[in-house]
Amino acid sequence: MAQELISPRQLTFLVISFTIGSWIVLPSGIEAWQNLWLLILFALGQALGFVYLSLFLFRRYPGKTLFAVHEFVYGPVLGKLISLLFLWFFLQTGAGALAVFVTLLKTTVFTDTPDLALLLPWVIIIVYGCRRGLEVIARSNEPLVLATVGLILVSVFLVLNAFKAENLLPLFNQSLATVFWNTLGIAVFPFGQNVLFLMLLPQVNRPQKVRGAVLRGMVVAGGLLSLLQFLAVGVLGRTGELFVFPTIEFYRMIIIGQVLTRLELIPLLNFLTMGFIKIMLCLYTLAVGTAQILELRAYRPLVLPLGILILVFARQIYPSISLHLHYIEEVQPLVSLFFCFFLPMLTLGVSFLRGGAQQEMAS
Amino acid sequence: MIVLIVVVFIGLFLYEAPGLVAKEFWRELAVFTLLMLLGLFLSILLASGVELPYVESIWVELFMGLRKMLASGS
Amino acid sequence: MVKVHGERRRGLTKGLWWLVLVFLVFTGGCWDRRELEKLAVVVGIGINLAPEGEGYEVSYQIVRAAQIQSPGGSGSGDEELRPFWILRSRGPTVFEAIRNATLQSSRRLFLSHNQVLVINEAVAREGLMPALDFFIRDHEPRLTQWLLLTAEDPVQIFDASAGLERVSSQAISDLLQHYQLTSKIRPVRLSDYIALTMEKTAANTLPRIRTIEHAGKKEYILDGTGIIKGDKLVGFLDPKETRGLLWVLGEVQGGVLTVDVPGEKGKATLEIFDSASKVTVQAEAEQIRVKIEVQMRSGLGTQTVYTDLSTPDQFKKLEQWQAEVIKAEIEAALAKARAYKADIFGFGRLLFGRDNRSWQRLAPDWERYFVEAPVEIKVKTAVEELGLSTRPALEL
Amino acid sequence: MFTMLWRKFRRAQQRTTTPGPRAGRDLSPDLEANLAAFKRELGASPDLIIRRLTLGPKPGTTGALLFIDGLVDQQIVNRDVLSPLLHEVDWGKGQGATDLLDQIAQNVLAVGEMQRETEWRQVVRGLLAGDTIFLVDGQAAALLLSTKGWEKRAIQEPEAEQIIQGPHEGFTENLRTNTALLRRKISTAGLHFEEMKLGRQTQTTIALAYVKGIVNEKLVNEVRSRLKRIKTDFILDANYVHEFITDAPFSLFPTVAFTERPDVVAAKLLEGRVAIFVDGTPLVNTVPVLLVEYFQSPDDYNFPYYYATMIRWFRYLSFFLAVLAPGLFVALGSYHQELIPTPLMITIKTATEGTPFPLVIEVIIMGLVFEILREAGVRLARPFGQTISIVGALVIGEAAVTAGLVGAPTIIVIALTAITTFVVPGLLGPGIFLRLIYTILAGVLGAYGILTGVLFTLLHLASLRSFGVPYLAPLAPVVPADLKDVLVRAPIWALGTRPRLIGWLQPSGYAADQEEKGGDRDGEGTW
Repeated sequence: MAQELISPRQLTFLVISFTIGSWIVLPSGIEAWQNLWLLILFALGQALGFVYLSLFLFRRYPGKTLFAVHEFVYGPVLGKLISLLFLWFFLQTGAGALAVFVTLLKTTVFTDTPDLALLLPWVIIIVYGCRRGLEVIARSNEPLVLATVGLILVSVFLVLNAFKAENLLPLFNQSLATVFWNTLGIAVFPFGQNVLFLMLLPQVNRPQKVRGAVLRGMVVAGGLLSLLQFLAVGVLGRTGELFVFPTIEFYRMIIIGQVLTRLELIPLLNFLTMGFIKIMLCLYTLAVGTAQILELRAYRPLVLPLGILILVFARQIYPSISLHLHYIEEVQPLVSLFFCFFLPMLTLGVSFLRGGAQQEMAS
Repeated sequence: MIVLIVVVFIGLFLYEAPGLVAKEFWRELAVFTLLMLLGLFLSILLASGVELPYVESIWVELFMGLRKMLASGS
Repeated sequence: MVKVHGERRRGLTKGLWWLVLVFLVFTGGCWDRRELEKLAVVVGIGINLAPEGEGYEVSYQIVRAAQIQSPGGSGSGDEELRPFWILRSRGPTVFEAIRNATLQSSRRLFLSHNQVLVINEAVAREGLMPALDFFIRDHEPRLTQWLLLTAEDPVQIFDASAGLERVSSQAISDLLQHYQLTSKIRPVRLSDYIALTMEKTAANTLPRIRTIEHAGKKEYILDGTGIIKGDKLVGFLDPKETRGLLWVLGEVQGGVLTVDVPGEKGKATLEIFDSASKVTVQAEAEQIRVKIEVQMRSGLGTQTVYTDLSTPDQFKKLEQWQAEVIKAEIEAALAKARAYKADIFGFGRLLFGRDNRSWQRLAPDWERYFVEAPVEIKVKTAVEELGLSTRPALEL
Repeated sequence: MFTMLWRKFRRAQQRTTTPGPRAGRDLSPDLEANLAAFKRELGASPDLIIRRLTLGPKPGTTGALLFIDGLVDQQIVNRDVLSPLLHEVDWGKGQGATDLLDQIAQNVLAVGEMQRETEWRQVVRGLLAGDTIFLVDGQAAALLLSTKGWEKRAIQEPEAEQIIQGPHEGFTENLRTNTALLRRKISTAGLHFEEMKLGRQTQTTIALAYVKGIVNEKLVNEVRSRLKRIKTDFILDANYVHEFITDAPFSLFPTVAFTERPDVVAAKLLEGRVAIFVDGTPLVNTVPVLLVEYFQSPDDYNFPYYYATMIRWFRYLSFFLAVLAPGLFVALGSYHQELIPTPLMITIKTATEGTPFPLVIEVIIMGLVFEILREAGVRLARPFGQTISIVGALVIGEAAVTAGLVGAPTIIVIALTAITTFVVPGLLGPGIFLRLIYTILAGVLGAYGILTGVLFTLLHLASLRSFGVPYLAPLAPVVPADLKDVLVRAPIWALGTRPRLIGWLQPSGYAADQEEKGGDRDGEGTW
């Protein structure tokens, strides 16, 4: 497999779009809607801790992917089994994101179009992109991230006349349990998923800058999400709780001089690109990971069939949007917690316990 | 519909496989074929209207059951 | 060299494959396409109760694009030449009624450009949300459309002369947006209505519209405000009381105010430049205490007395008089609100934001606290300008 | 297939019809045999002039001058070759010379550049390239006298790349003129040319130009090796070379740029690029090329920076409109009508009321009509061309609207597209093609279709490299330092550094002896 290298800056950008990814249209933690923008910041702090710890794995085994580390730490058989679990997680994440976007399109714009017609073109370009490799993903990601950041910053000005600071109050009226649960949910769902990058870090050309790059990306992504949420609350007030896609919804409230109205299609398309990168990263990692577990020389041939699997999964992952929302609220934090925090920490712990010999092997 | 799916899959297979054969990537070919067959199988099931279980509802039921158990236990 | 050629040829076939694949996907298409010329663009929707049986009667004002640039406007006789078409349909729910309209309309109704929702008061008395839910849930209607109440059949409103405009819904929408020229009406968007409805303690207001007969032609006029408490219409404010409400909300950004000049048979009209309000709600053990501070700037617009009102002394007096008028308006509105036990001023919302704990405690019995609350009103006004003349031409 | 057969056939023919002094062999000592061989080889071409002479101290020694009429400067031949040979020979001089040919070469001929050749092929090649061949009986060698001189076009302003301010000279079809034009711009010894002949039949001279010390040697090697791999019969234009050496032969986007302007080539060479001159065409290829280069015009650097920046943004906007306007129009008009402000929407609806076709079809048909008109206008003689465009546009457009076949907004959009397309002439081809694709996609899936298409294009562009440099640089990967000439056109004094992925060997444009800062390259531009 030819090593494709990306720069730390590109890694940061990838982290940004991966984190923003699908959360931006289907936020978790609606329960705490009014304070969500604050919870995002708390969750960001929490997640920075998680990821910081997880990155110790990369420090300990530089140049090794997560799966290679698993085999080191747990031995080949158990290691591969755990890696397989992660593959499932990546598949689920990718398919989930795809499902989110198809649902979004289906409920907001293309109500009569069959799922497949929306899924198929998307999957085709995702497969095409993945076959071109990580470098291409990273490069095409850069303008997309800049566009999204630009859009979010521009929205600050667009919503100025619809923004009511009164809507932000009260700051804390939720019970501690709600706050805690939703903070955790956000910490593991958009932020914790960055555990995926443990598979890609060896492909960064300056390993010593990796940690800073990942953390910086998370901070920027967290800041953007928080800002967007802040605006959404200020514009929608408590109405936001009503909507399935509040961050898109608040763009519908923009009215500037009778001309700029009904703008939601623009953020919708823009946020789609973030999800696009996210799904592409999932598929890429899935292919590379499978190739690694099965000790193949090339991941490219796997992209196509795995893309088809993602497509099938995306159709078969949620029976209905209501169950989807339910899942996000109740189950997803636990699943993500298992994969994004528990397993990496376990690996780190075991590797410390098994100690010296491993390190020698690694070095 | 099923015929169309099979044709598309065969097309995709023919698109990818010759390259692998030329490079003598046998292992890759095997995995590729396997995954393609899996995809084909699932697609045909979907197309023929067989009710497949929804992935996340399994999790939801599992976890909700767990939560309920915990709630009733405590 | 041969190898390069081989690779290129493979590249070509691969490229072709991609192209074929992409086009295969896209040739199936066009599910959601609706041609612009095949749409029935609805600009106004009226909701009324069905005359007999259950459900709603929904009426629509649909733009007739071919006629929009030719003569023959609103209210003029020939039905075919009018730039709009009025349609009614019935159904057990609003959604079904709207779908049923396609039994009569050759084109699909397109709701995204709807400007106004005119709701009959009978519907409002039974509760608005059942009728409005569709407009929130469906992806087509905008949340920014205006809500209006009317005692009449909404069709009467659509039917009325649009004055300078071609289509009355468009005209009403413009009318509402210029509310600050009088500040005697409070325009409410669908999103505003939802937001206030979600506040448990708050009550909504909706502007009213009615038709008047003028020289044999029907025209419409915005007139007063309906008070919606708990999603149901309970009473009305007249224009003056409406402005009393707007003073408290700080939404008076214009309009005029006429004061009596004591001791003389005459009045002075002042033009309002802007106003600001500050409301503080303090929760105590068993009651709330409300303090309303209104600041307002105005200029002398006209006078009907022969005394020079533009001297500094008179200005001072004017300020005092207009402060009294404002206070009276607020008190009138407050009295009405108390009578209906409807917190249209959003005192509860303020407490909710500033002192959430007390709100939690008081909310269940908010009506009582609201009615009993002592309200302190402070008005500070300034008369700043006198127009282009320094004094009346004739002084007596 | 047919061409392949034809080529084989021709090759076979060549093999049988090339007799001695046998191809690939040396000249014969016998003058008559040589002359006969020339006649055989070139056929009875009337433009082959053979002038026999009697020479020398020993009367009776015959010689011959051969040249192709039209390829040589008759004046040089007459004055500096023929007349010394016939009149002013002092046969006593030059005793040191080994033979008669040498003697003549050293003492008689007043020609600057000459060469002694014995190999038949080389002699013929020289003859066909405009040299005069001097043969002497009894010697199996020839003198190739450089007497090249033919009718050439004067240096003019390039028609396809007009500018308002700045130099107005353009390259011509003559390679020497072109290299000289470049030398006049870059007066450093570092400007190197490498020449090679390509094309079996045409023997076209290709010159590689670069500035040593600025250019990356690896780039030069890569270009050289790609040029050497070209196997073809003929090269008539720069595009022949382009299509052979391009990185992505099937891509819509060109990865080799060409220009007719010496100032542009000079600027690009000084940024570390390589230029490829092709004899016989005023177009010069430069590699590597970035997408953003197509949005730069020489005028950008001749106008004040703020104006240039503004104009450049207009260019971006124009390209955006040229590619996306019809697609967006279709998407808005038949999918997302809620996005159009209500009054505008009603106006558009009024204008399109009653048109029989879906918007997509309307737009595609009118687009095609426009393209055909444009093509007709380009091909015809200029006065006709203008008439065609005006009549076509006016009559067809007006009539279509009046007849209610097409809505007026469609005509407006197509007209807008037509104008904006020409703002970025370098991307005309991809622009038109993508526009069509996006329009179809918009017709099928609205804005989502366009988004899919745009993302596909983006991925494709991101995967392109031009001679190792990412095509989208400095936008992807972002090279902040280089954005000074992309997002804005910074004042000239602030444009000091070369593009990092190309001219990184010597990043500073001013201090050539400055310390090299090569290593820090973000892992991109790996060769």
